[in-house]
Amino acid sequence: MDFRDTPEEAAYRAEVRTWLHANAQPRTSDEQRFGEGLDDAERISAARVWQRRKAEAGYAAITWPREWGGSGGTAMQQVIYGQEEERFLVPRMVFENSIGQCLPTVAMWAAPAVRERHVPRGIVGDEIWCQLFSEPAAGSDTGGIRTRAERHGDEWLINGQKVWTSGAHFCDYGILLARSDWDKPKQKGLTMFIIDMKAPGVEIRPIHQMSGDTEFNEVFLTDVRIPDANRLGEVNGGWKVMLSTLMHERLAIGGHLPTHLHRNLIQVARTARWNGRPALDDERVKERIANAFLSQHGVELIIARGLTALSQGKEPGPEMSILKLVAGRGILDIAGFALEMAGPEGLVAHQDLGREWSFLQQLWLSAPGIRLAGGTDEILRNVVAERVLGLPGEIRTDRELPFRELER
Amino acid sequence: MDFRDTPEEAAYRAEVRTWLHANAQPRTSDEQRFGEGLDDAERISAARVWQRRKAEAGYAAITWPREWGGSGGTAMQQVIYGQEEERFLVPRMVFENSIGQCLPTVAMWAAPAVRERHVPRGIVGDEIWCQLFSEPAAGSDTGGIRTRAERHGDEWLINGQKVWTSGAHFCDYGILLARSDWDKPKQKGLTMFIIDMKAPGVEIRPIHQMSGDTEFNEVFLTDVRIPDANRLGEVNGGWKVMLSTLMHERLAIGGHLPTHLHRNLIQVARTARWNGRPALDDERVKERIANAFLSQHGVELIIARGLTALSQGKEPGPEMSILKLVAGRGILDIAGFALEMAGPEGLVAHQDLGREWSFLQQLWLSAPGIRLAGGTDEILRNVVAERVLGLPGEIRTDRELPFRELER
Amino acid sequence: MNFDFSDDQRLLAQEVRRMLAETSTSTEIRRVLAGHATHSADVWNNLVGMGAAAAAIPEQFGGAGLGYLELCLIAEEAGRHLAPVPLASSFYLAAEALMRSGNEEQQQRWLPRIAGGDVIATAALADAEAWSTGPAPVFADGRLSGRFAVVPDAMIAGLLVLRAGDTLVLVDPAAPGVARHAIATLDPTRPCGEVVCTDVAAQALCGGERGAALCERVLNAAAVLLAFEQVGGATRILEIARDYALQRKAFGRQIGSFQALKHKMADVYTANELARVHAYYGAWALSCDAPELPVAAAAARVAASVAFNRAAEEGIEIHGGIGYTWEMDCHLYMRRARYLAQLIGSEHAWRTRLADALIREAA
Amino acid sequence: MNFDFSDDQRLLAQEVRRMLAETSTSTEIRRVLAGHATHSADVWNNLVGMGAAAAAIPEQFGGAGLGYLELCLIAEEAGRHLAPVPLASSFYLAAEALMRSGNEEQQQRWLPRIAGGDVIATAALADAEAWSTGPAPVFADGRLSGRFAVVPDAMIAGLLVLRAGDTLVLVDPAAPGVARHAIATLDPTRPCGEVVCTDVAAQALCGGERGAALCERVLNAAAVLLAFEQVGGATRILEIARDYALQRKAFGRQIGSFQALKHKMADVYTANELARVHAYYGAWALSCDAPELPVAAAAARVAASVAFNRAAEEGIEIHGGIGYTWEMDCHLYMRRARYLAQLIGSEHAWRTRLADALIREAA
Repeated sequence: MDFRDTPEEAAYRAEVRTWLHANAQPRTSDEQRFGEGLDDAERISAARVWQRRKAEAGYAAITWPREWGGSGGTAMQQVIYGQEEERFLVPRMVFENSIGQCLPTVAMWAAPAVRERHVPRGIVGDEIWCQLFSEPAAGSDTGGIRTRAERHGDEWLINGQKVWTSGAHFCDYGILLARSDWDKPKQKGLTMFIIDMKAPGVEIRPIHQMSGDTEFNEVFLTDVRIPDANRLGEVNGGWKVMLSTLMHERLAIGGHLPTHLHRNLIQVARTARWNGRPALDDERVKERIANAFLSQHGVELIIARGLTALSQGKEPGPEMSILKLVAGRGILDIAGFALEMAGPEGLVAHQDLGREWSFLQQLWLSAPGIRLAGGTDEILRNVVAERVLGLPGEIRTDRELPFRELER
Repeated sequence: MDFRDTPEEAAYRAEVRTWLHANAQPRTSDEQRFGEGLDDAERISAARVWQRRKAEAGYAAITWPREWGGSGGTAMQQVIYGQEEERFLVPRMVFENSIGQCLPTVAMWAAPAVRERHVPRGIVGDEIWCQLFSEPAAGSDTGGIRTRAERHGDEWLINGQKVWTSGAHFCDYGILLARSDWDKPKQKGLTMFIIDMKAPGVEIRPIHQMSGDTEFNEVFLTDVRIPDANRLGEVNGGWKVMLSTLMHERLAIGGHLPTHLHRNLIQVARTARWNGRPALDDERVKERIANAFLSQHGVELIIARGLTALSQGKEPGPEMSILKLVAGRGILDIAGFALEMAGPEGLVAHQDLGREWSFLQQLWLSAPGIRLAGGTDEILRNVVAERVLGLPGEIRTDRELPFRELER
Repeated sequence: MNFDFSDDQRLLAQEVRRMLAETSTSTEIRRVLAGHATHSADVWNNLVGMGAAAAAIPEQFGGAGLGYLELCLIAEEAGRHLAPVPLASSFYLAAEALMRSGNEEQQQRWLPRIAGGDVIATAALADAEAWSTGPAPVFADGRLSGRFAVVPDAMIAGLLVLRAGDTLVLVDPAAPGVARHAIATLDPTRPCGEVVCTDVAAQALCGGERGAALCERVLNAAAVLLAFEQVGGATRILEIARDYALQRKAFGRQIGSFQALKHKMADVYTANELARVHAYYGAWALSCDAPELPVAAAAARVAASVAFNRAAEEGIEIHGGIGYTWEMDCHLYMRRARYLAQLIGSEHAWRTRLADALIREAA
Repeated sequence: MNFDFSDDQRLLAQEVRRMLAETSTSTEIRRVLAGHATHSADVWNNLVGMGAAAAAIPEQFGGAGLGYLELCLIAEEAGRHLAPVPLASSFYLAAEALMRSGNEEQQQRWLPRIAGGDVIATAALADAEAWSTGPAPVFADGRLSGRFAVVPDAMIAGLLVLRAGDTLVLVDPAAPGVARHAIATLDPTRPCGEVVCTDVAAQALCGGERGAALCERVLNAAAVLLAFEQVGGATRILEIARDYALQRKAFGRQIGSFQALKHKMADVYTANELARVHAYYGAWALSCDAPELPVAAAAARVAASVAFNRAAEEGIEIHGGIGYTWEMDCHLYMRRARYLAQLIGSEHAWRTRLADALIREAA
């Protein structure tokens, strides 16, 4: 057991760090984010530039095999790069779906020509990808997809609506799951496609979240044409393709949870008095600081277990589902407590009390979303119960019936 | 809205108090209990004496109608009597099942002669009753009862096993639910009987609880004969009879939860230092004291709501199920915290640290049982969800099949 | 023992509910949310016009002269419908302070105008010591100086009741030396302002020893009334979530048939009812000025803050993704829950008050 | 990054598990529970004989010279099987104190006898100031006076390590002035005694400034090792409950198919795994004497105490009524959880240590 870098890891880290110092500015505080003051188009454009620079240096797709244009590196190298990159003021997240899920799916399932067309451009930042799975009636139950894919010769005609499409408004392509056969049971009539997000019939509307953010979109699809060559996997074999995509998602998740929550809490409490004493002397405050650390460092350690599995050539299993359970609830509790400490002043938004406050407030507003995105707490508990603990699945009445007969 | 006694209630309370002072010793502390130092037989005998004295004074069955031999009083009077009696060193609990559930069931469902035979003797303490519903395979799912009742002319032959029979070893009679028809669905083949606990074939073994207590028993029934005259309600109509019994139980529950938990916590913390300061200055300790009060006074107020309903001539509804949810969890948390505060010393049993400690420790040991007895937390949450909030019932596959076909 | 409201009181509440259902609509609330209004004039005029807002103000001062029990039920309805009006500022806080401590002249001058809705008053009474990063306000020789970071409805108030130490003072917001500016908060449907007083002429509501007791009394009353708003809001968001869970399907079933959601809602219900009984007890203590009021008010505030925050959080979780969108009302409940829970000091400050009272009592 | 134990380490743990599964049976544990034995001699002899108990004691002192990682895994197995033996007393605490601070002569005298099982040693190291109702023990001029209320395995110990202030001292339990008597605790499977010293000759393990640091170090090591016992116990009781839920039927279904129980077990699993990763991190910090040890040990202790207490409580709840009977083993886990969680100071004392360390670190 060794948390420190192996000599190889240390060497890689040093190399990464040198490269980052030569190519980017270090962040000066935990809360500082790239792109403050830039508009959307400027941020995307900066992200494309940064992606190309990473690609040229071999950091764009570290773990991908060389035949896909990756660096053939280890998962650990990917993590080391991520840890180091986080200290710099560079665009992040924009290519996360592209590199993390969409392009690996394309690389695995597309015909060679299609793969050659897209994968190299994705890596260098020329094409950005999004994922179109969720629908208004297919959230936790992805099998409920109603977007219709009808085959007309060598083309498919797509009609329907997707939701929660991250970054749809700046993406060039997407992977789309649609229902190709309504007479098959729900999970057996789906097909996966590559969709051109600029194609006629694709209409994108931002979703206004309660946090004020609009990172997600609704995507309305009206008679969108997709050549059959852009199908991924077999007709009606989309469920299997989707599972492979989500497998990649699982590996990626958790990387963007805040790693310094207990420090924020300490920072906020350090300058204040609570009930006539320094706030940091109050045992309730200390209790929450300790709890914040337990959740947050726990999340890091769970990730470390997953990475250890990876580096041993295993796949992290369904037990990684506990990550988001710990993080989501932790964030809600910790951010909520931070606001509460200050009483009425905790209500003030975007205030003079400093970046820590603003950060904690935004966190409080995003916490309900964190508990939902990528699987609700309830879905994750089912995964743990069934796939880790071996308890029986939910009683299902919808699995074998033709989809069109399922009552809405 | 008025928490104080009405003039009538105040008058009743004064009368009760006068009578109690004339007939019993006041308790000198919250933790003092009747019968310390007495053996089982002595306690039961004292309870019979006390029951007779109450009966003579009209306090044995306050709310029962006069035709059953009760005092025809109000639920509020019953509560007032209970509140006052609690301050005195007298036997309690022994007749709880008799008066609270069994005899009302007998009074409602038995033939007149049987009722005349038993009800008056029950009130004056000559007969003590218990309830025989639960079985090893019929806990939360009472419908799973497998004790067999076979009719032979004017008699029934009973074979099977009951568990969790409170006080079976000192009871004279019981009400027994048994399966009289194995070809009917599970809830439709049950019949209720009066059983003589001293009859041949009744074997009673105490259940050793984790708390060290043995208030409950297993009851083994081998060819026990019950005359048909001792049947309660119709053949195969036992489910309905049982529901009427449980209705009475619901009204009785909650009366025996500790009402001074936060004071115990305060008492324990008052003399000690924690981390170099008086324990009562620690905000964590204060937080738990406040939480203890919220649970415990909350429980009292929920009961007050139930009583208000009663006194308005309504029946307290399924919303009273939250009582035990609040109390069970509260007790476990509060008693656990009390033990934790003292670190290693919190482990010492029956110790010099005083009655408060011993009380809190016993409470900690009983808390898991409180969460189970009279419906597990999970069953109670289902009741709230379905009967209060109107959410759908669980998917059932066992309701319509003949009982003998249900897989074990 | 009669731990319930009377039929007449329930009837009044029903009328208010009917009015609020018609006027305090999502559309109306969102006008304030978007900054197009400081409050809903319709709702406000109705609440004042019905005599509901001034239920606890005696008739001699232009109120309805009903009592606190009535006002509690009205507060529950206001909370239920997220009424975007200065009910707490003007009535639970400012009028309360005037009734409890103002002299005859102050009362005659202000209470009728508050009761009639001619003046919106507000107050900032949370103990500055509870959480402080700056100096506490000072009142001496009839002059007040200090910063009040979060004053509800400050921008529309015609009268300010402010706290300096244990003294409550009346300040005319138009007086020289008063600077106000609007601030953004987590609940834009209830606008707040910052008030900075620099050597401002102010009138003490009462001085000396009585001041501390007065502050306590006003805060305790407000705690009970806000608890009713919280119980109303918590009850409503649970109903909304329940209705959604009955209608929404996944995996071929109503999502409300999944035991995880059933039990989640049962737990929310349990917390709500715990808050409700503590609020009722607070109402009783308030209505008869019982010595139990400090304990009852603190218990009501803590239980209700916990319940509404939780009900609102789980309301979103039960809805799933759509519950997290701006268009759905779930977040309005989550914001209001937070606003109500922190306005007069957080549950933690009040838990300390509760414990201190219990420890004193057990001595 | 290699956040896992090695194959060799796992192999050792498997051997220990096999041995414990055969010897540390419910019957054997209940012999101690019933007071028929002070500990299981079989289990103890095996653990010592295999070299497992002395895994972290260097070979020069008669130990196996393996290391802390090995001892951690052995502790997990001991916790899993509720091993009724003085492993913590003799090895996590007493031997640890000797190794970290004894002089050569003390180490040579005691460590081989502890490692070989000839002497069972014990220690009482919890900070007397954490929770105190009486005077703290005093050590001066080679004499110790004071009361040690809860000393694990005190009645069978041939060597006592006791704490007076920040000094650890060695006491011969047979020395004049030492009075011991057995006490009943919530976990009778791990007997404890009270030790009262009246002017007893005692040897300092180390004095002065180093004392405080030493106490910390020994407590931190014990916290990590106990956390492994807790994780082992928590994991096992969850398995037992899961197995029961798969086998028991109600309402025509396995009770483990009800979502309420599924999610309860998922939550227990989550808490257990959180404890596990913190324990692993503690093991790493202990094994390489990392500066992170104080934070890691405190985090492991808090997370593991929370997890085992909760897993044991819910283990009973999942079983229903039968889980509450003396005959079922559920309560043995609940008792052991409590014992382990309080032995060297409760989760609350350790949470304070954790927060203090984090606050210092963030300064």
